[in-house]
Amino acid sequence: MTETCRGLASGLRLDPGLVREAREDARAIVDEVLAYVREHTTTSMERAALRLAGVEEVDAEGTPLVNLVVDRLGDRLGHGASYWLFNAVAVTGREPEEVARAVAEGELDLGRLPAADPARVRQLGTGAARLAMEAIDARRRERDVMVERLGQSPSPWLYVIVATGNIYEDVVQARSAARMGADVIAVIRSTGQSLLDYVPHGATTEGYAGTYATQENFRIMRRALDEVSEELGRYVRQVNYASGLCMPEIAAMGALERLDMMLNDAMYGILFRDINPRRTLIDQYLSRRISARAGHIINTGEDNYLTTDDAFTAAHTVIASQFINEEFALRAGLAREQLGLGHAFQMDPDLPDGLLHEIAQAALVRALFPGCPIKFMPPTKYKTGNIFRAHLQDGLFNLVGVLTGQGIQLLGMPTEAIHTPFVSDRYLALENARYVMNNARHLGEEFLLRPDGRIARRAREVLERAVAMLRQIRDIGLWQALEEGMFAAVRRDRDGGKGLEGVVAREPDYYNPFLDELEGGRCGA
Amino acid sequence: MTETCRGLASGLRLDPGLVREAREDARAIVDEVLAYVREHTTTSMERAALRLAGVEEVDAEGTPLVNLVVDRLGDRLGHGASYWLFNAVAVTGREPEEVARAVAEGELDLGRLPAADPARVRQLGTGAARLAMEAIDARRRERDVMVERLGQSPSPWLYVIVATGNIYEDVVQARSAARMGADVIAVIRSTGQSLLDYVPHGATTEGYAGTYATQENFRIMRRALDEVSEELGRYVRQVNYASGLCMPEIAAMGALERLDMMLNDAMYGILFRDINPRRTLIDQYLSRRISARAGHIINTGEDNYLTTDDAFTAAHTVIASQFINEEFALRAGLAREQLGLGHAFQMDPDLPDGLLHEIAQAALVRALFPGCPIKFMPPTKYKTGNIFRAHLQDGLFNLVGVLTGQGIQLLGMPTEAIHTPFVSDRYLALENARYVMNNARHLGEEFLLRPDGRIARRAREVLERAVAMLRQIRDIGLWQALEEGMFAAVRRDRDGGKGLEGVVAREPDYYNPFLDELEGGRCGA
Amino acid sequence: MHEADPVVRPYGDRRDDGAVQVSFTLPVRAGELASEAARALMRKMGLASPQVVFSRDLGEGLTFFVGYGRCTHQVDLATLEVPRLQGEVMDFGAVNRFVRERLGRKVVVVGACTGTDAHTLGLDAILSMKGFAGDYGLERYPEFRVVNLGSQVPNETLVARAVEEGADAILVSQVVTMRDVHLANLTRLAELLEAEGVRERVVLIAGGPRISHELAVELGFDAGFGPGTTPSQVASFIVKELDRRRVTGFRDGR
Amino acid sequence: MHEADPVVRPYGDRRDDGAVQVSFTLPVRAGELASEAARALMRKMGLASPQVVFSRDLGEGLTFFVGYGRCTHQVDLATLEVPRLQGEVMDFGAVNRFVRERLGRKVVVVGACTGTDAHTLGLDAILSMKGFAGDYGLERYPEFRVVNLGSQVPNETLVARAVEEGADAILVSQVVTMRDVHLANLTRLAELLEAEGVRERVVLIAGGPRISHELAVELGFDAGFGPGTTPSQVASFIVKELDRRRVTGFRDGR
Ligand code: B12
Ligand code: B12
Ligand SMILES: Cc1ncc(COP(=O)(O)O)c(C=O)c1O
Ligand SMILES: Cc1ncc(COP(=O)(O)O)c(C=O)c1O
Repeated sequence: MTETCRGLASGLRLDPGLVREAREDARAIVDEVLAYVREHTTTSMERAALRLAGVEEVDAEGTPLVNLVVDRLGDRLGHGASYWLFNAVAVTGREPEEVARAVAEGELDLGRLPAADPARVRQLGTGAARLAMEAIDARRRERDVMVERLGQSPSPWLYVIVATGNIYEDVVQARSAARMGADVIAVIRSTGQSLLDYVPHGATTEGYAGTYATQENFRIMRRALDEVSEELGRYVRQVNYASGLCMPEIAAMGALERLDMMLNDAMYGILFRDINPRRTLIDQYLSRRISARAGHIINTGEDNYLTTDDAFTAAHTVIASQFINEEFALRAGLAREQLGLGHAFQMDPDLPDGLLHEIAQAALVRALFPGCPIKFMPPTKYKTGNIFRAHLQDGLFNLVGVLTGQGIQLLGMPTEAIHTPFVSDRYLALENARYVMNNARHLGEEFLLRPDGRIARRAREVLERAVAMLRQIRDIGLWQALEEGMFAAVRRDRDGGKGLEGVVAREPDYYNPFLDELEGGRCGA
Repeated sequence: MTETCRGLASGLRLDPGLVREAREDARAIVDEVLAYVREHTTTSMERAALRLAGVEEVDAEGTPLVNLVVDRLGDRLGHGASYWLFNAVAVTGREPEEVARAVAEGELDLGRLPAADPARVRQLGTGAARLAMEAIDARRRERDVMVERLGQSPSPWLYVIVATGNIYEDVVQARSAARMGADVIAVIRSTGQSLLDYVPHGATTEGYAGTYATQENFRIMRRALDEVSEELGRYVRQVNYASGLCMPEIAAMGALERLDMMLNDAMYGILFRDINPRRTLIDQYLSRRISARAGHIINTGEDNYLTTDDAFTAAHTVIASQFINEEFALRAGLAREQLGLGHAFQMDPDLPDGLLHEIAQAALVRALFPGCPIKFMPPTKYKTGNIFRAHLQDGLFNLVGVLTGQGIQLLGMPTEAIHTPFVSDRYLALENARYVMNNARHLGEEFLLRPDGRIARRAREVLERAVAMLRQIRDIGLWQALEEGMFAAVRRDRDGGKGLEGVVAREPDYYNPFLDELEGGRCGA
Repeated sequence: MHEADPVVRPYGDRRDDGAVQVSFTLPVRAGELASEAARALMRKMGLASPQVVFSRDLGEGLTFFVGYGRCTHQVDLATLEVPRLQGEVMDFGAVNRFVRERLGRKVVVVGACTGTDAHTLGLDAILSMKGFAGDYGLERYPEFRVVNLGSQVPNETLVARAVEEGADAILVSQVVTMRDVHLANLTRLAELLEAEGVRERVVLIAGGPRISHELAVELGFDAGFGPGTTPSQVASFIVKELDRRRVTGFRDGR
Repeated sequence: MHEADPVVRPYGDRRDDGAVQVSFTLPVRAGELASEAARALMRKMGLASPQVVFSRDLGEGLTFFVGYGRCTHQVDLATLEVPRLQGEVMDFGAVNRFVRERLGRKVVVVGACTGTDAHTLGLDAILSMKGFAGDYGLERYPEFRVVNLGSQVPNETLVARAVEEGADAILVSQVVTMRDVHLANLTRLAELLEAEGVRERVVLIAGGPRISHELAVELGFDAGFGPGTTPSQVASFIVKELDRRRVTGFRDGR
């Protein structure tokens, strides 16, 4: 991979000054947002803290206890749910989950309890946070050991989705996919889950075009993939989605259940789910802190821009956004090896020399973010019900993936325009990728790009436009950029969208021992 | 195309000394064969002469008059059927076709007629030959005018086969294909025709996995393609097969009916139809003389070697054979622009870096034969009933075709392993080619090959082995090489196979005004 | 071709050869039994000489098949009922003229992607300024007022808003169809409008890649628009339907 | 999976969802009528909720369709009869030992690609030294004598030669199947052997990519071998069949 990207990338002749400028602008843009983030919390951030404290259950109606506790706290949330929880633990001597259940049953009112000795509360909080960290660290070590013992595929890793809506059927499909060569299995979420302001509970069998992300579902799939990993002698990775109104909670669940990757984009929820920008930008920070600790590879969502905007004319918006996502990620403590920055193969198949443009973009992303795995998304927008041509589009996509040395290849499906994948579609997709990549494994090492060619010129032009865009965003700020529709051709008001009511200013005595542990004193600096 | 091949080919760093050596060896090999050819004729060569003299009909049983005449001549054939024919014309004053019919009906015995004034016979023969040349030249001009007026596609031309067995159904499929983008339509012959020692007559509707090559079928298809060419404003080419026991006759028919390409290989009939080597090597010479005059592009059949032998280990046999076919062709008066030398994309799809080897071979062929259109044949051998993967194999094939600047791309079919193409298979194949080639049109200009890379090294190695093989053939002679199974892993004895009985030594007074006109004094020199 | 003979059969490489390709997965491990099961299924589908040309074990006791056979069924075109939407599509200029001349007031349309569906591109293609395939969207029509509620709109919200805006037409997009969620969702909307007593007052339209006019009508809609729909087709339908109702007195007016 | 329930239906992304993909061409110009015809045909095939997901006019009044539907048919595995060739395949060593110990003489086989078929690779895979997929061909078996007549052999020639060589087994390859030419050809061979009175004296075997054991038996052959056949499978069958005939006295011997 390194040789490959050196090969093609060196021919691009990118201006290092421009790249430096891009990173400086991204830093300034993110600085402004993080200043805001540091002064606020959200309902989901607090619920995540409670989850890390061990509160996982639901009440009789199926409402998660963490939601009930946070809702009851109302105005008091600005002090941090952890403060109220550990105060109650200190006062009642009960475990966090018992406290939460008592609150849910109306038996306990956290705000009315006497204030315990602050040092005692902090001691309990810190103790719980350290336990949580240990649990996360243990899962991370578990992964390291398994990978070491079983090994893993060379990149690009083959990533497929399962989306039956039924976790047990998902397991069948995931095992079949793994046997046919999949390295990474993502369980797509049911439509609508990202707008739920709580995380559903238990094993679920009734999602639409996806399966609910629940902690129990995570466990069921983890167990199945571990079994099949052992059987195959190759570690098979599990993915879920930390976007939507519950970003930090799902990241926490993913950390506790040893998921390996999380979809996690700083702006996806804003742009594609119309979630309030403030809410999302606060939530993404904690969720990434958790993923950083858990050793998740995060996948960003710039690929989605090209479903609403045009891949040729909006190519630079992907690059600009990647610089921003990168900066947000680094500031949340993620290492470069954890950054699966997303982009996609979405040029109009009728575009003359479209493949050259795809290669230009893929090589550019590879060149700009060395050390990051990079997640390459397949053609979807221009797929039709012509499953034969669709299979071919995926073939060229796979070729570009291996040619340019992408890290994670999300496989396209011949039936993309028709339905969520059948088990046989996944077989065809995996066969496609294995065939093309095996056949072209070292192709990237064979060629030198002509520095004056169409590919190199296109890549340089896209970079220039991305840098100009970042400069502009730096001037007006990210909030304003979102309002002006600079990403994905979608406009989002900083005070519009869903979930703003969940944003709460932190009080001066805001207490969150989990965040403290995760930040280790380096608060997004 | 030129730019492209210069691009990739220059990186191959071929040794010009080796290439020169290859051509010298090919010349020596062909010299020996042509010395033999010049001393012999064949039944089919004589029948072709009669056809050029205007004898096209059949008797009541459907036996072509040319066969009846030649058969009746028996031993006398060594003087040339033309001598006997024009002697009869001189004596009886009848037209050639009437003479032939009279012979067929037993009414006339050519050998028993009085000998007319030799000058008169020659005058009649030369006159008839000149008329034939004019007819051929007129068809050639017709083509030139249509191409000039209607235009044609840039290379690679998209070439598809029709093979319904019924010429009228073939027409439907050919027109459909032309509308969907085909540049070249080949009507595949029925199984078995190549071993018939006569050419069937009239419109036919009952072939198996192909349609009989008859002069009437040629006309029917020509008319249909001319119509659709006018409609589309693009000249659509017609192809048939001049292999088998009737090579020169079919070439003559193709010349008279304005076919644009003829499959015509010096050795295909020997290797793949077990036709006697002497017979084939004589027949190919006249057939090529005719195609040279008619402006046919000939397509050689080295691609077939890779169906019986392995594409990786036998790659050099293709190159060696191309040098021989080239030399035979040039010596028969064909121009380089008429040489569609054949090769194929037939590596095992499971071969790691197989695509690199395909590129190496395709670039090598392009580099060795500049100015020749080059016909690239699709994967067939490793196709299975998995029509989805098959479509993808064709996609990579199309990519290599456009990347390396091939001239004529015979499109693969998703159902290659199942049946001769359905009308919808042809649609998918054409869509595949148009999509891939449009998307990658200028890809070949973007890259410089690394001279120390796998592709360049492989190409040089194949060339070295081809040159070594030619050297060996030069030493032992082509007859012996065929006996040792040096091509396609098939052994053929110079005195074995079908059709040897049709080989006749030319008498010192051998007379063939058609050959004379075609050679214009340059007899294979 | 069918002008001659209204009875048609599949055509592979020759008229009426019946050639059909199928692929499917069966819950049987690959092998002779599985292939025979595949052939048996093809026979039940009416495919004579069924051939399994490819099979692949997918693990988990599942096998994928590709097959070909000769279909013994035929279709008589003369017996088919094809519900057609309308005769003629007017262009941008003609639609606006039609509204000015025959309706004499602005047409109000309210659109939404309902339920949990967040695929807005299809609806935007019809409603947004930019439109689709070079054809302007309804927002650009001077004689239309467009309210685009965007994605994941509950049916209740849509109905309330339509009433509030005095909508002449409601445009619903449904793209996610897994487990027929779109059918349930569209049916619910029609019922809700009925219950609110406003069904008759609006032109009710559904659209999406798996929506056909036939299906929409079956679900109680006035029209359905599938893949490749252009805004002017939709605009033409709306204004003609409004005119028809005006003339026939179908709609009680406001 | 079927151990539990012998009745199976297609599986798309869930047990028994019946998902089937089809493609075919109809002689109708593309349009609503054509798509409805395609759906009607799919309904006749027993596909519920038929969807045309793609259609393309191919010119000449033909339209290509890709469709999906939910198959309403099911197959009961318990009712399927799968003609099986034999229990167990012996390897090279075992076959030769078997011949030496139980037959006590060399086995003579004559093979050919008959009619106009020139596809020799399949037959060569079985007969030649090299064999197929790492499995030696019959020529390499010390206890076999192989006469390979190659391509385009008339049935008459094959029969004459088999008699002349005193063949124990005749091996015919048929690859070209267009218009069922292979069926006609194989049937003719069986009849010819019958007419010559030698049918009982030989083990008669057909092979090729579209040949199944079932089909071969139907045509009057003793066995048929399809794609992926290895030489040792064929050798095992021949020697066991010869032994069976010896024991049961089926073959009159020479
Ligand atoms: C773009 C896209 C997205 C974008 C949507 C962006 C946006 N703002 O719309 C993003 C990336 C966000 C997305 C997300 C998801 N998607 Co999506 N997506 C697509 C994709 C690639 C293209 C759809 C599209 O926009 N087509 C272009 C438009 C213009 O075409 P159209 O919708 O057919 O519209 C035309 C006509 O149908 C008609 N029309 C449409 N609506 C209306 C309405 C009216 C009133 C009228 C008159 C006409 C009309 O006119 C339009 C113009 O001609 C398809 C795959 C494909 N190639 O089709 C999958 C697809 C639709 N998505 C799918 C799924 C499952 C999802 C997710 C649910 C996955 C998940 N679990 O996370 C998510 C969540 C979305 C949600 N909650 O609904 C599935 C649906 C499967 C099914 N049949 O149920 C598909 C088919 C992909 C797949 N094979 O899995 N998706
Ligand atoms: C190689 C090949 C050729 C070569 C043949 C070289 C040779 N010496 O054999 C050449 C290039 C010469 C050729 C020519 C033609 N071919 Co061809 N060819 C193929 C190809 C690509 C592969 C076939 C093959 O060799 N497979 C490898 C062998 C090992 O597999 P197999 O035959 O299945 O054999 C195995 C089993 O079936 C079994 N088996 C086979 N025979 C026997 C016999 C016995 C006794 C036993 C026990 C077992 C057995 O064991 C074998 C090992 O497992 C196929 C397409 C494809 N991918 O399948 C087309 C294909 C077979 N050819 C086809 C056609 C039409 C032709 C032509 C007639 C075209 C034409 N009109 O010019 C010509 C003429 C040939 C003729 N007169 O028969 C069609 C047949 C269509 C049909 N179903 O009717 C095919 C399917 C291509 C297509 N889609 O059009 N062909
Ligand atoms: C970053 C990111 N998050 C989430 C999703 C999935 O959507 P949802 O959050 O609605 O489940 C996507 C889309 O593929 C994505 O790219
Ligand atoms: C040169 C050449 N001639 C002829 C043929 C066709 O075979 P036949 O001559 O048997 O029709 C081929 C095969 O594709 C070929 O390559």
